[in-house]
Amino acid sequence: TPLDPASSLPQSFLLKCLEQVRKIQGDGAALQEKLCATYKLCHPEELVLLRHSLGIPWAPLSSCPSQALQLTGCLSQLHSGLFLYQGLLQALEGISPELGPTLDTLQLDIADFATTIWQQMEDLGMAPALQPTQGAMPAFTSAFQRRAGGVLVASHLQRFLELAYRVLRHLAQS
Amino acid sequence: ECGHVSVSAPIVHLGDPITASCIIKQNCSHLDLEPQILWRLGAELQPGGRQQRLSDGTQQSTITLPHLNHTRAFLSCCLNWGNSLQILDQVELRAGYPPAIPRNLSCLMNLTTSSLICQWEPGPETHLPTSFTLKSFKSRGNCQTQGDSILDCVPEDGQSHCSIPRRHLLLYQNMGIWVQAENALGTSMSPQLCLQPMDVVKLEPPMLRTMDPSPEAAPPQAGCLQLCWEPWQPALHINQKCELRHKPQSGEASWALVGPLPLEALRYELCGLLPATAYTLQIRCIRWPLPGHWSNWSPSLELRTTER
Amino acid sequence: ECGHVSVSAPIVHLGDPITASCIIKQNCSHLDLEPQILWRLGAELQPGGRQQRLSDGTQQSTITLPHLNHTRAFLSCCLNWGNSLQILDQVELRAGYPPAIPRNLSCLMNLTTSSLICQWEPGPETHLPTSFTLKSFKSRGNCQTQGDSILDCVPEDGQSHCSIPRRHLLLYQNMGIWVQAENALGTSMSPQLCLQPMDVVKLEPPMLRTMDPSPEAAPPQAGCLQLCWEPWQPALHINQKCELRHKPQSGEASWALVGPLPLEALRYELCGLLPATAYTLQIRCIRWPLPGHWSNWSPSLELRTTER
Repeated sequence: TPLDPASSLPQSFLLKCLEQVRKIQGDGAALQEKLCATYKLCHPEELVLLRHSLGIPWAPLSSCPSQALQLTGCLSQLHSGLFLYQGLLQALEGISPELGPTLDTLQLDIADFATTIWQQMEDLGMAPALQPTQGAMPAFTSAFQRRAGGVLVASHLQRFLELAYRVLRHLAQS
Repeated sequence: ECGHVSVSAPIVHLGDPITASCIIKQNCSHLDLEPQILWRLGAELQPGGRQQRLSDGTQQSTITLPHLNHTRAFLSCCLNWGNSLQILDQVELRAGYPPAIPRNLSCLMNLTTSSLICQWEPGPETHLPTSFTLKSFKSRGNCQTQGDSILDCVPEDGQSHCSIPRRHLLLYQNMGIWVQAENALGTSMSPQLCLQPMDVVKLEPPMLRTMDPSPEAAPPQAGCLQLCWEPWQPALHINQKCELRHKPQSGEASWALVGPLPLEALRYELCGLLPATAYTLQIRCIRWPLPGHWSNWSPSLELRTTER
Repeated sequence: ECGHVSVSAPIVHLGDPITASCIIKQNCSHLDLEPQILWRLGAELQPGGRQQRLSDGTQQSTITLPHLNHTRAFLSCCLNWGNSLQILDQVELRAGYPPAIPRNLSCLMNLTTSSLICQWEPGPETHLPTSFTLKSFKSRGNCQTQGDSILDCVPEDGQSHCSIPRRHLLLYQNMGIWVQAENALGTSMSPQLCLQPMDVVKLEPPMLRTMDPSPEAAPPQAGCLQLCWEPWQPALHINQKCELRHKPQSGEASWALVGPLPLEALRYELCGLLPATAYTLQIRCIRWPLPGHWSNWSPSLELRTTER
């Protein structure tokens, strides 16, 4: 039975999560701006065909909509999604010297946020026994594919974070 | 080797005694059956050497310096040869103090360099080569249980601060931090801090600005000022509350406080002031509702209220 | 991979033409039998792509940009899909110039850092990553024959000077030195210098001082000045000759030169000057009789001659 979401999550945890989401959204926007300014890769809509061939997955947050929030499932999907994006960003390594530092910051902030979620799940006794393991990642075989992959991963990440932010804000305010 | 000096301990507490002995082998002393061994500390001859002839013909002299008051000195074993003093061997002596407990350890998270910068007071001079190391570990609880340890942070020579780079930090998790000082005479450790880097963020204040006169906006009423402020960019993602302080430029009035105020204001009207008076204004912010430190007060903005 | 771009050469002379071709495999184009391939340079669509269907069903478009005037741009192979432009591949184009011959190579031996510092003018901007390397070799003769080569000296990014440390130098032997500049479009080399480090020592001038009034010394006669100078310490071992210049502080008189003078003067009396006049004095030295460069003139010393 889904736990009553509001009561079981400490307010400080929710406020930290909101702060971390805002930071990662900022990092993601910085990556998108640089990809657009330097490589004129500004619109994910121009890379739909490439996305099919690269096979860049989406991270589901289906347990999180406020009308049917299932806390354990939602936190677990939140953590798995962050874990997926860590892997995708890792696969983009060597994207370009100009973008290296921005990518590093994004990865570190996502890893921090994933740790915050995982520890809260452990504190609530909801955490699975084993940490998730990374599935197969798309193979970016050229500099262009890494940049285009960067645009696609960043846009997926922003949409994922937007959903997460709404859920967390709903929990923080209820 | 003709002569050889050995000491009880080359490094002692300042003022402590030190005992040395010098062996002169027989094959060296063929010059003189009973060579008189002399001791020299720095440039001064030291009386009190007790000399004896060992069974194998070796000459041995032992000396005890009751109080070594030099932080660094060289003790030489010498020999009178003809009418000149001959130095046969020499040992470096050092004296000082064990490191005091480093005090006032404090840390700030610098958002511009994304590093945790800790500083401390090293305590009195030890006169000995003393190494300081900032040690830390990640911790789930309140630092009672030690998680993964973080790479030691070694400050640059003689510095009393060290900077832990972002990649070694978990910004939202507790970490235990302390300073260890070590030299030949001992080791000391500061009390341990337990903090989350994000809770010790060093915020910069917003930038106060006057309002650009614009046709649409109504001019400020008498006794009011119009201003705005822009948040400090690197901390945009951090919820903060701010407070404004103001006082007339002339006279001895103390600061008046206004708050809590939002992190950003595109247009703010401050009223209840004396008309036709020049005011000094400053603003500062603090992370809120999550824990944090107040930023410094911003640079002053000077504004004048209109006539009645 | 759905689409693939290949170019004649990714780096060309600025303004030169560049030809690229894009291949779209059949399995990608299942979306549309005859997909129309479009080219985009930066954000602008480029007309003039010639498209053809190859025997294996692959679509190929070739485009020639007559003049590449961007020093750095991205050429994208795109496809109309539904009503959206789809980017399939992209290649980075760069245009610039081969490196000009580095000019005005000059070297000075710095006695304080004990290193040979060479500088040059890199020439006009090439718009391409261009590496400069200071190359040198030891030589017995006058650098016609190449002896052991000395470690390449690579300047810091964007700098036009490099410093060869003492341990790589034979101070009193000829060495051949030149600068090599290299980028994707070519390599160029400066004319070669042939010098002995000690012959290009950068001397600092002595320090001019007024004489301390002393009972024994006779006061200066009218129209004379008494002064002294101390040599620059790091060059004490170098025989030098010096020269002094002086002129009245006011008026338009030009410098008068006095020399040759010794490297050091504990007491020097300069006569033949106007009485009761304030003079400015400076000194400089040169390695002598061995070759060398003049030092700069020393800071001025201001002195006044006595009344008649």
